[in-house]
Amino acid sequence: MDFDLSGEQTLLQDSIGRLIADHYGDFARRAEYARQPDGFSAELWAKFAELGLLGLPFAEADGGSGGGAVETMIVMEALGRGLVLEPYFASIVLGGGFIRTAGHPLIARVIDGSARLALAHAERQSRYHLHDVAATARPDGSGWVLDGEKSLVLHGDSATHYIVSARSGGGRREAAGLMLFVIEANSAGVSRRGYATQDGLRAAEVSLQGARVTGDAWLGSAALLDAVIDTAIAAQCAEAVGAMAALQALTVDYLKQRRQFGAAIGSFQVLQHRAVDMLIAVEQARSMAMYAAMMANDPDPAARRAAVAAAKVQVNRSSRLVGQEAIQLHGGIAMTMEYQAGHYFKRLAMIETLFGDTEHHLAVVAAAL
Amino acid sequence: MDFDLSGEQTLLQDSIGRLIADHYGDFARRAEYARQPDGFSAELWAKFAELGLLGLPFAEADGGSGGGAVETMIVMEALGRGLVLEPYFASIVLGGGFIRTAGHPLIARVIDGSARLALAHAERQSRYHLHDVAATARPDGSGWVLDGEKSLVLHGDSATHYIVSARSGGGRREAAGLMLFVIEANSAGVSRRGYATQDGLRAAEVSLQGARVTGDAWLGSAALLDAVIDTAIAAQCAEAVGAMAALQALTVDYLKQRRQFGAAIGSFQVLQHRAVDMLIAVEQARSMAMYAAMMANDPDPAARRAAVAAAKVQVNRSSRLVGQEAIQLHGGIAMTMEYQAGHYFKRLAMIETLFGDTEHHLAVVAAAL
Amino acid sequence: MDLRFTAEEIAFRDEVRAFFRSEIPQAIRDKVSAGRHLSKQDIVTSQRILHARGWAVPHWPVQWGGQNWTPVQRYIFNTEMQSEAVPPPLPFGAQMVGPVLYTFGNAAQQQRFLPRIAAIEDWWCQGFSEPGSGSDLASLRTRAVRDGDRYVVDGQKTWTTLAQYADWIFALVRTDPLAKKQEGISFLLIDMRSPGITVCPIVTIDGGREVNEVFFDSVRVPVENLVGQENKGWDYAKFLLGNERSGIARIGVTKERLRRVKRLALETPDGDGVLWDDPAFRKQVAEVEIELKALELTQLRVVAADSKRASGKPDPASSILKIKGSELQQAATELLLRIAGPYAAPFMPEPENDDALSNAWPVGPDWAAPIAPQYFNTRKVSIYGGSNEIQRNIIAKAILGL
Amino acid sequence: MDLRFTAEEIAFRDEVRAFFRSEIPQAIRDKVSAGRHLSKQDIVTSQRILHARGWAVPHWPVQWGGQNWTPVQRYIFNTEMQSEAVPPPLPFGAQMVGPVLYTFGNAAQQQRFLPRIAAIEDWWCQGFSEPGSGSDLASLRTRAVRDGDRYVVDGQKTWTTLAQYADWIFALVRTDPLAKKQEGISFLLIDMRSPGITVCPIVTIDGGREVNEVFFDSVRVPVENLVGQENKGWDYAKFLLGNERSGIARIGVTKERLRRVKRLALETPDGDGVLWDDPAFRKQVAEVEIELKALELTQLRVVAADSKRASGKPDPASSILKIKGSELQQAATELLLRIAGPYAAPFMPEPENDDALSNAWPVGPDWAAPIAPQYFNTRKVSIYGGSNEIQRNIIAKAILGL
Repeated sequence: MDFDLSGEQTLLQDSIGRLIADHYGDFARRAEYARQPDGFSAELWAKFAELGLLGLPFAEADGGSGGGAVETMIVMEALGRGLVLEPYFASIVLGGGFIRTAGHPLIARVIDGSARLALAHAERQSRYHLHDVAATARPDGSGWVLDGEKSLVLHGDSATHYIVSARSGGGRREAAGLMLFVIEANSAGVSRRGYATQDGLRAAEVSLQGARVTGDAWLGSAALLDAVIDTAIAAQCAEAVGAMAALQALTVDYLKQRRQFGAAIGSFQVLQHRAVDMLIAVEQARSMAMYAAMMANDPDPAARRAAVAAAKVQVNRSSRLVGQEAIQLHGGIAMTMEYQAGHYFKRLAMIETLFGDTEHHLAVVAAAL
Repeated sequence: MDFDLSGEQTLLQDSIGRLIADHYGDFARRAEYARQPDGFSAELWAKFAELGLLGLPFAEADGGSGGGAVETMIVMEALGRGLVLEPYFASIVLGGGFIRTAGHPLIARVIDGSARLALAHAERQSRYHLHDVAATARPDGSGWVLDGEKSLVLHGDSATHYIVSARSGGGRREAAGLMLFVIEANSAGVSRRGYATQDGLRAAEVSLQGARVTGDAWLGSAALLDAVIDTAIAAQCAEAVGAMAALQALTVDYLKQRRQFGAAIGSFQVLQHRAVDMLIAVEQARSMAMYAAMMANDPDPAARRAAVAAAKVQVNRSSRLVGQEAIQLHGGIAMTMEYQAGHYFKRLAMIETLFGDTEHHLAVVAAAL
Repeated sequence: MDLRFTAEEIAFRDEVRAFFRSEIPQAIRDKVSAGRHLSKQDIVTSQRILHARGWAVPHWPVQWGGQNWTPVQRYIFNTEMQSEAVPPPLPFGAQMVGPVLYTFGNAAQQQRFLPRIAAIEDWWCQGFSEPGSGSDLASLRTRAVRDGDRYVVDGQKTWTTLAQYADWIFALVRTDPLAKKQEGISFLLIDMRSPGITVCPIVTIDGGREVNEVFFDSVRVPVENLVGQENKGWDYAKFLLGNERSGIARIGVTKERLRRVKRLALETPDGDGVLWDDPAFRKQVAEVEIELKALELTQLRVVAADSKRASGKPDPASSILKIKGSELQQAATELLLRIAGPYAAPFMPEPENDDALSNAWPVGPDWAAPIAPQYFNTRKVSIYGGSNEIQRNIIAKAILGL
Repeated sequence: MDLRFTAEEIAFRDEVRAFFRSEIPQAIRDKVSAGRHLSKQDIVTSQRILHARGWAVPHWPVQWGGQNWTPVQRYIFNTEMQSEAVPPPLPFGAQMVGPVLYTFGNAAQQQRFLPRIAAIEDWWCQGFSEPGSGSDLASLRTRAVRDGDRYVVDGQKTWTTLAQYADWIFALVRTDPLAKKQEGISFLLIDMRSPGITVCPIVTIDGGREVNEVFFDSVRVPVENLVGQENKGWDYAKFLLGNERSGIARIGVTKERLRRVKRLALETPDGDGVLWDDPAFRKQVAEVEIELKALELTQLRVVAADSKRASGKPDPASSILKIKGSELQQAATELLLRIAGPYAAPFMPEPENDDALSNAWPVGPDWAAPIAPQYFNTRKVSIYGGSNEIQRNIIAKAILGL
């Protein structure tokens, strides 16, 4: 057992930390990035590529740096601290997870930043049932024809390629018959409608109508989907920890500065104890984010799933407590768009709903006891 | 809408309040009463009779005073404040509920205190399923033969008569076929084993082996049981409110008296806010105990049940919060047998488990939404 | 003791409810229910309908348009109004400055302002909070210096709700800088069209523009607009803040939200059925329903006790109503958030006019877009009007004697 | 970073676990698991078995019988001990006075006491708390007056665990009544057979007799029994209280209880099946399991950080372990209480000797009787050893800088 980062991991942490501090240290710049055409800073995305961050999870043979779940955790936590808009999670963690295992020729373009992936999987009826897919994949010669309506595609409005789930057989919520394909966003039969999300990021509704792919567009089946989603949840746990740790620190700073009734409000014992409970929530979430990272590649899918679900429950609960208490302890100022606290609160609230809410994952853990 | 007590109700409240203050005001006497043969004060029981309290729920025509759920609430709250050991609840509220509707000849002896009733209903397997009865009632001429093992009979070790549930037909958890009888405790075929309970009260295991009753021992069926249990839950909600209000007041007093770090601990804001949360819990429970009293005789059994279940959920939750926080705010002294706080805590914990725990009643409310 | 409504009270409730349902435009009530922002015109329309029926200011003295209702009737009226998603009469007039004027104002002020408040011919806003004074209101620094028959006001107010529409602001200003905190404060009525007033919006995290900063730069206010005595404004402010607590728990608002929770959960697909089928979900709803029922009765107990109290002194038990009431409003929005699930995420800015709304394309169910903003926005209810921490301080002192 | 145990650590865990299972009598472990009280002999038997293996005081210096384990090994050892329901070596000796003696005691004291502590040839108890001093320990008033080569001790200690068996007590006494609170306190070792000592039981709400009052009436203590310097006792007490926090969260205890929860819920009838079938019940268990897993990792992070810290200064993060650890111990007893349900109620006093136990007739399931007393008793864990309120004060100050 070893909680220390390796030398390389420490370098990674420093480098991503500096990058985020440089670009997001002045919080007002976030709104500027959000107003750019793709909803994030093209310049910063290029920096990500330049520093090799976009190659993190890919094998060295493919031009990546062969990072694992711990490296992803380090990067995601830093992105969470900065409330970063760039599609690292969508393209590298989520999208990358599908082509990484396939050793796909697209990898080089993902690493240099010119290709950006997005997972077009959720559908209107699916809620948190991961295998609830109605979109169809019909064989067509050596390729496939895809039809269906995909919803809530993270960063789907600027992606160059979609990872699409579709069904070649099996019942609506069955694993059997589920297939994953990669398709260019500008293919015939693919259309999208982009929009902003509550946390200032971007998403899209994606429609597939007779969209054709060749046979080598097939990436895998339900087991691949399950594995990538679990690593994605682990990564988002780390992002949430970064965001809530920053929010907790911001709140403690505010308690020290803000004066009422002739004293810093941080001198009031009630607020002290509630700040302590925020800290405890952050530390418990951090422990579980580490646990999720450790278990994200566990060879036993059931153990992996139970561990990731447990982490998600803890992280969600901590997110809600830290988010709500940060607002309450700040008072009115945290309700304003101008101040950073509310944006952390909103981002944490949105992460809570991604890939299953607290009750969903609690049921997973309970069933596995 | 009128929250005021009538003149008679105020008199009742004063009279029971004085009686309890006289006999339980010195807390050490409670332990003396518990050591008496029946586990309570025979002398005080006689006083109850003398003051007419044992006739409260019975019709004036039967020698009672025709009190309703509000009068029962008034008495039970006072008993809760005093942590009273006498079997008012077992004999008058619970037992009395079965013979009251029947206009039974036993009423006169219950009112004068010479007969004491106990409900022998629960069985080892039944947990909180009210109709889960395995004991049998076999027709025998114009009477019945009863067989079965009854458990956790409140005040069953000193009762003169049992109200017994048994099944003449129907499946194990069905309402159909359930029958209620009254039987003398010293009848042939009836035996008992008494014991103390965690809160200092008494109970018994009661065994029925070929015990015979005549036809007029039959009191009613499942609907009667349901109705009496709902009024009993409402009454226990009031008892719990009395206990938790007393415990909350005791805690506030302690906060004012106990000094640490050169100040009354009640000057620490964290303890103040937690005392406030205790108060809020008591007031919310009090409101729901009143609601339960109001609905306990509602003509619609489904509405009655949902209302009583809702009250039980609130009262249980408040009981747990007030009980645990009272211990914590007191510190070590509340962990001692000598000090009163721990006894309130234990009684509240035991009331929580009677006639269904919080989860059980929450499920009832949820199903009725 | 009989906790049931009397036949007369039930008849009153039915009358009020029927009026709300038939007379207040459905489109306005739907916006309230959906958590969308109301336009100025929506609020004016609704209040004028109430005013025509004599119900805009029922709690006022009869001579100024009040109804002489019992506390229980007032409770029923307010709760039904909330429960039927009717926008309440603009509180800054009807609940706040109105009672101050008929209690402490002079006859000229009363005649000039009260009828216009009831009919919402003037739009009022509140000038209490300042950037440096949150929970510590008495530390305010906006000052008014007497200059002949005028006060000259300089300073800044914040969190001023709907100031962008306002004709008038009632403001606490410091008229004696040397007096102790609470003792040098006066209560002024200021025309928002006065030169030197600037209103700047504060955009809140839900994207709404409800609140504002109001700047005063040498604003000249006639001395006739001083309410009561100079330097006694703190008394009037305390009266205002403690006044009319019967709606503070907003029971009706939470009732309405919970009805919506059930309705939406019944139409939200989840597996083979709908979310409402899930016992765990229903238990979460039941928990809020139970606490709400308890709070409703607690509120009625306070209402009943209020009718026997000397007036003017708020019951400290109303702090209990504020704490639990705000927690339950928030809990209901969390249930709505849970129902929306993944469809809480899309951000759909509200169009400026109602016609544009019907042309907007939703992502997911058409009711989902305002859910997250409502959750965000409702965090304020445990902060404003005396934060829940302040309320607990009040209870500890005034009820527990700690 | 690799959060998994290494192969060596796993081998160590297996070795320890196998030893506990095969060597510590099952009857003793069953009593711990069931929440029944241990006899003096049970504790002595168990510690002597550990001592024979060299594991009674593994955290001590090697010269006094320690094992030079890594922090992770110590964590594994403690957690397995708790998880296998092995009674820990008597903490007043092994965890408390032992480390004070090998750190601050003189050679004579070390040679005289340390071997007997490890072998539990002396039974030690702790004399810190007094009736007037709860969280405010330094306000203690028991005084020791120097009289030749003796101290004369007068006063009263309370909450003294298992003093009824004790040969020795280590006590904080005030030797300089004029000094400031913390500065006039000394650390004395007192023979419990000294004339003038009286031990009175305090019966706790679970009916147990675990704690006592200890009265000192002109008790004469040789000056050689002073540890370290006169009036420096507060430093040693702080060292003692902050020492060896790796077991403070009692992860293993809660693990063992949760295994029991599952086992008992699987055999508790509920409707047509058993309680374990109820998804709502399992979710409640899952909630505790998840928090426990989080706390275990938090604890390991503190352990890992500890191994790099300057020794002697406890990590304020250990206050987090105390808070969450005590909450989870309590949560597990609440789950057990829920399983017992109606059968939590019967009170079955524990017989004095083990033979009588087997003759007792249970009411309901035979495991049910100790459940409620354990729930009652476990309320103490958030009070003793520095209440959770004190722990939050520590974190606020030492970690958050508030």
